[in-house]
Amino acid sequence: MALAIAFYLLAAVTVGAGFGVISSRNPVHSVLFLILSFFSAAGLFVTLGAEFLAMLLVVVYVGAVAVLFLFVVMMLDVDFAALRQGFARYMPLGGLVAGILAVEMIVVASAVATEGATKNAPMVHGDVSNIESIGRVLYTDYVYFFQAAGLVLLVAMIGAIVLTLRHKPGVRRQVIMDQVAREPKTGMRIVQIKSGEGIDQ
Amino acid sequence: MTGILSLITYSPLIGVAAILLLQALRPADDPKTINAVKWITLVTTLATLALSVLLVAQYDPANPGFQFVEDHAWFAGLHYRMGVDGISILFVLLTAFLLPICIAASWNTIEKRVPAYMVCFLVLETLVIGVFCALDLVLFYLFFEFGLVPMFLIIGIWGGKRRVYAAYKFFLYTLLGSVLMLAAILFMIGSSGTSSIPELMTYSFAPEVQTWLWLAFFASFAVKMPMWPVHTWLPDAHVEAPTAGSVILAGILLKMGGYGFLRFSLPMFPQASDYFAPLVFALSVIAIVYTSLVAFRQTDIKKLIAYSSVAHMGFVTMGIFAGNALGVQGAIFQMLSHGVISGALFLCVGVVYDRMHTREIAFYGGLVNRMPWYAATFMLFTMGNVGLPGTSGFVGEITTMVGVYEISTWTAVVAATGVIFSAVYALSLYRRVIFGEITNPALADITDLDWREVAIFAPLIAMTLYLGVYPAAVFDLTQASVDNLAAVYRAAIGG
Amino acid sequence: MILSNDLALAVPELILAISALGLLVVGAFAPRQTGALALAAMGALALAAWAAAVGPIGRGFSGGMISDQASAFAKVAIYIASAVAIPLGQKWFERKAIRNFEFPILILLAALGMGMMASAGDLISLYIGVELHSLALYVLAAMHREDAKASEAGLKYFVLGALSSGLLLYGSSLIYGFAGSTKFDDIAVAVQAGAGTGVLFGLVFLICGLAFKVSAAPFHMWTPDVYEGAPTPVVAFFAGAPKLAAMVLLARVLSEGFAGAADQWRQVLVLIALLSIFVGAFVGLAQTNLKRLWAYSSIANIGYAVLGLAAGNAEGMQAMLVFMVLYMVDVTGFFACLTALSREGRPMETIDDMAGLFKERPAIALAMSVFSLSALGLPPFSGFWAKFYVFKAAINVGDPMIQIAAVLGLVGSVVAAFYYLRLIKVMWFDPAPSGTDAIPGEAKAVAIGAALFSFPVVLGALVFLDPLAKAAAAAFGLAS
Amino acid sequence: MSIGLTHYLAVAAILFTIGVFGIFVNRKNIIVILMSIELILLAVNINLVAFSVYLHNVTGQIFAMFVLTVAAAEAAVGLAILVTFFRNRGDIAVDDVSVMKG
Repeated sequence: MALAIAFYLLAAVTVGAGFGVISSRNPVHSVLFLILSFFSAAGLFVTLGAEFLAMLLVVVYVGAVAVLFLFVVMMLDVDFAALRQGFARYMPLGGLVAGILAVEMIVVASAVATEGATKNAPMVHGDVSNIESIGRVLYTDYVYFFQAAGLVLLVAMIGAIVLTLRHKPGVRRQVIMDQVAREPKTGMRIVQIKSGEGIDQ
Repeated sequence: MTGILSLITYSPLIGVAAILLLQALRPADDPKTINAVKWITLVTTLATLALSVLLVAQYDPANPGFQFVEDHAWFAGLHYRMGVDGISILFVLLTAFLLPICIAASWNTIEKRVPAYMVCFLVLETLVIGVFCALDLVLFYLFFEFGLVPMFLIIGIWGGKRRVYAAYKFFLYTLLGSVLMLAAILFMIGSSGTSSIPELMTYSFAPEVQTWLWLAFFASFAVKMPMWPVHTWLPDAHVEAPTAGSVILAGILLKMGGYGFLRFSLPMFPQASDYFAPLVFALSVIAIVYTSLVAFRQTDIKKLIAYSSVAHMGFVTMGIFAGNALGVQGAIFQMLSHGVISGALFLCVGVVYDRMHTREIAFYGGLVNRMPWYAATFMLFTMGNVGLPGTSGFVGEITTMVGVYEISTWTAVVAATGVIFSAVYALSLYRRVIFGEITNPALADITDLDWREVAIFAPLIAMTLYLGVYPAAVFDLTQASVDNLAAVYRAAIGG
Repeated sequence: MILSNDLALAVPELILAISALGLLVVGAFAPRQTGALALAAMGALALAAWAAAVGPIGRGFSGGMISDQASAFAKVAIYIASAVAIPLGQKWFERKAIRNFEFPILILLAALGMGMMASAGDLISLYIGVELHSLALYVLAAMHREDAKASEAGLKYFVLGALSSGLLLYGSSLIYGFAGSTKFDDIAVAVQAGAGTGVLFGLVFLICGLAFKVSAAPFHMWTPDVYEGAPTPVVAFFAGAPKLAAMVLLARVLSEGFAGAADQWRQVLVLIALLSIFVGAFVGLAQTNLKRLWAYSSIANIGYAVLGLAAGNAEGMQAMLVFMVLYMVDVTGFFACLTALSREGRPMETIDDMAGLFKERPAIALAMSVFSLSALGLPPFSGFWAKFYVFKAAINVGDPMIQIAAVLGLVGSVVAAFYYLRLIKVMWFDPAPSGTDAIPGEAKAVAIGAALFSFPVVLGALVFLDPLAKAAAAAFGLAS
Repeated sequence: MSIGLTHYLAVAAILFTIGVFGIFVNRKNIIVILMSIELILLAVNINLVAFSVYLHNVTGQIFAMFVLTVAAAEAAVGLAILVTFFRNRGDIAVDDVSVMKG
């Protein structure tokens, strides 16, 4: 019973916050709703017994992705009200279509649940912990994907740098190599100054 | 002698290579280079002609099958197969015969982009000869379809005022017809497991399948012929094309349709051909009568001759689908004769067009006073077009009609009235252009044929008369193959 | 699990991954050596192509990776296309005074992702392969970052691409839920036992996601805008190789995972194919920008490839493979021509810009004509042979639905003929306004090489390509 | 009142629909579109984890981890492209993706 209450509460918050993401006027609010949605989805994962994924969701999404969004929203100086012009116009019909679509999707998903391999299997927790079972296969059976996922992150990193990094001209940077390699011979120049003439530079 | 067909087919490409090399080595716009390009082209086409004559000399008329066969495995089960029989060999010769004439006819009239023009003609020659020699469905389609491109360029670059419209119309009409043929070809390869034309000639498709295949091939060849009502691209193409382009178009490209009917429709889909023969007869008769009437009302000389081509092609389709030896013989003869005569007529138009730059019939009149030799030449070909005994036109029409008469009396009778119509429009054209007094002051100092034009017309005149008085030259070559074709066809439809 | 066996299968991927990482380090320290880096990347791709061609056959990483004739065929083609894209793009960016050493590295990683797609044996490797190459492509599309059009193109590409991966993933999750496994083999077993609506729904989502990637209608909306905005050499790259990879992937999912539901997915594919052919043909008529025109042309051409897939037998798969390779050469060549052309520093992009090109740049004009005629499917150019294979497969499949679709497709190709002819007409018939700029060597080399391949080399090349594609198609394990 | 697999799938389906819907109603606001895509991926993750638990098969959770990883990468690239776009235009409004633009 407690589980049911938890489920309905978390599910309601997840869906409600999801709707908040797409409907709020201020994108900062959208981001906050997104965080809320992810947080309660993490709660749903806990009710399922997937604690590790729940933690990961919070760490990766709330910790990284949502903050990135927040950062960009704050950084870009955009008149967001103007961007929402089409919203009211699309809302009624779009809402109707979306409602029908959602019902259909639920029907389909429940069809998979009933006709697929799961066939009303009861919920049980194994004797190994969730994180251990994941770890066991992740680094053995799925090592290929694991490495490839690393490359995906590398591409994202290269991409973000290529697209946004700008070297401002005229900024003097610290070159540590040059500093370390500096010796008295190269670091000092002894200049004989004739009296009364000064130096050029 | 194996390999001679490939040699003939690709020999024009040697000329192309020489032209490209010359272009790369010498300044392109230099008149000397241009002149050299023309000579290279002429020599190449003459060499091809010599090879074709050699081919005909080596051909064994008693053998109804394919000769000089080449067969090399290619990919995906396709083969590179070439060969000629009595039906195709004369078309090879006709092509090789007309090409040097076309080149000579364009000698001074083409001023811009001469090398590209010559390359187009040489490539076209390769492709047309390839069509007649190919013994593999896909190879045939390659040559058949690619022929569109050089012709598209010839009309589109060197044509008249509305050349772009005409070029588009030509290309798209023909393309639409031939994609349906492609579908049929693919189906035939899939269901019979071979793409060899000789093998497919003995393969029998189920009758209901034949119907669809026949229609698909018909769509392509009827446009190419062209048959009424899909002929409308032809007058536009002729009017806009340069003179040599018209000669090629009327003299050779139209024959690809008739050749296709003979090569594919009759032997491969005999039941369907028999089933659809009344339809073809009806369309042919309409073509003969209707387009003759339309031709009569034209004010443009070239358009008039173009419509007369459609009418003459009506005889060809009629003869082919009569399906007996006489009809087919007549159709082949008619195609050859029309190739020579209509080509010559377009050249006649070209002669006055080059001088006056108009093709309006009303502009001319009384040319006989200034151009007696031209008048005589034009007279001969007009007579040939009408089908006067002694010219090749007569032999073709009479043989066809006798052949058709055996199968369908009414068709032959109505077609015979078409001959009368053709006499009316052709002679009226001749009268309006040649006879009478010169009323148009612009014609006051028009000159007669020069030696180059005489040289162009001489072989055409000779050919028209030779075939007119000695048709056996053709019939002897085609006899065995045509008899065989007709016999197989008759046996297949149970008649 | 014997790791060394698995690693032997992944040698091409390892070569690419290691060289990408190595070059990144080298580039970080010597960012000015773009030429050497590009050469090294091309070398790595060539090496990987060789390794893929001669590599062992089998399944590794507990079924996640399949190395067979099909994947080898696709990988060799993809790696070669990627190698060609490097000099085209590198020089182009240099001419725009953008020197970034990351370009060849991103191409390497994209090629790696496409290779993963070609040998995916699991929904997870499918997804990661798709994402790896897509992310690299999004970045490449927006890489000309001072150009507003390029970044807009990148953004649109990204948004619709991300949406499509979302669809793909949702479908994957349903399939996983149904089959209880993400491996294609296990899915095949579950589907054989009976496929209900749920899993078919998942499959449709998956097909939609991949249809986005290959720009098949009705998921083609991004294509014209992205082609128009993205840097031309990048378009030359992503109009070819990624589509081949996605098509091979689609073929693999359908033939290995869902062979049991062939009747259902064939209907979906026929619909997609016909829509693509007609959208590509009709909407293309209204285009004036060459890049948009070729976007629609590519939509139509993908329709033909999908039609080959819809035939659903080994012959159809072979047709699709031959089609994609021949089309890839065509499209690369065409966009190489476009990168080559500019007037007074302004790129020539509209059809009217091409006026009189034959007179000024006969070689490029001839090459572009060859590509156009080839895309139109006129014999004897490579495009004809591509369509020849597809229609032969579709007509012989014996299913009236597909036969009718094939005939309709042929008619659609006649409609498309209008716009290819218009291009040729403008190049050959119209007078030239003013001179064009000098043509960069690498673009010219690629253009002429591709044109020569389209005709006449293709006549000989098919002799070798045909049996290779046949073996590759046989690897999908469908009846012929 | 026991909570079964279907309940979780229903939540995922609703979230997925909200995500798709969000993309179509916020056509000009790219940031919200990116967030909608994140919602779609979240829906996928709920599906995967729920299936995984009910199947006693850890693959689904692994898949979800990869989805998470890739989603983070995708967000980074998407926002980077958005930033370049903003720098060029000074705005983030994108013209509607045109279907028939000439």
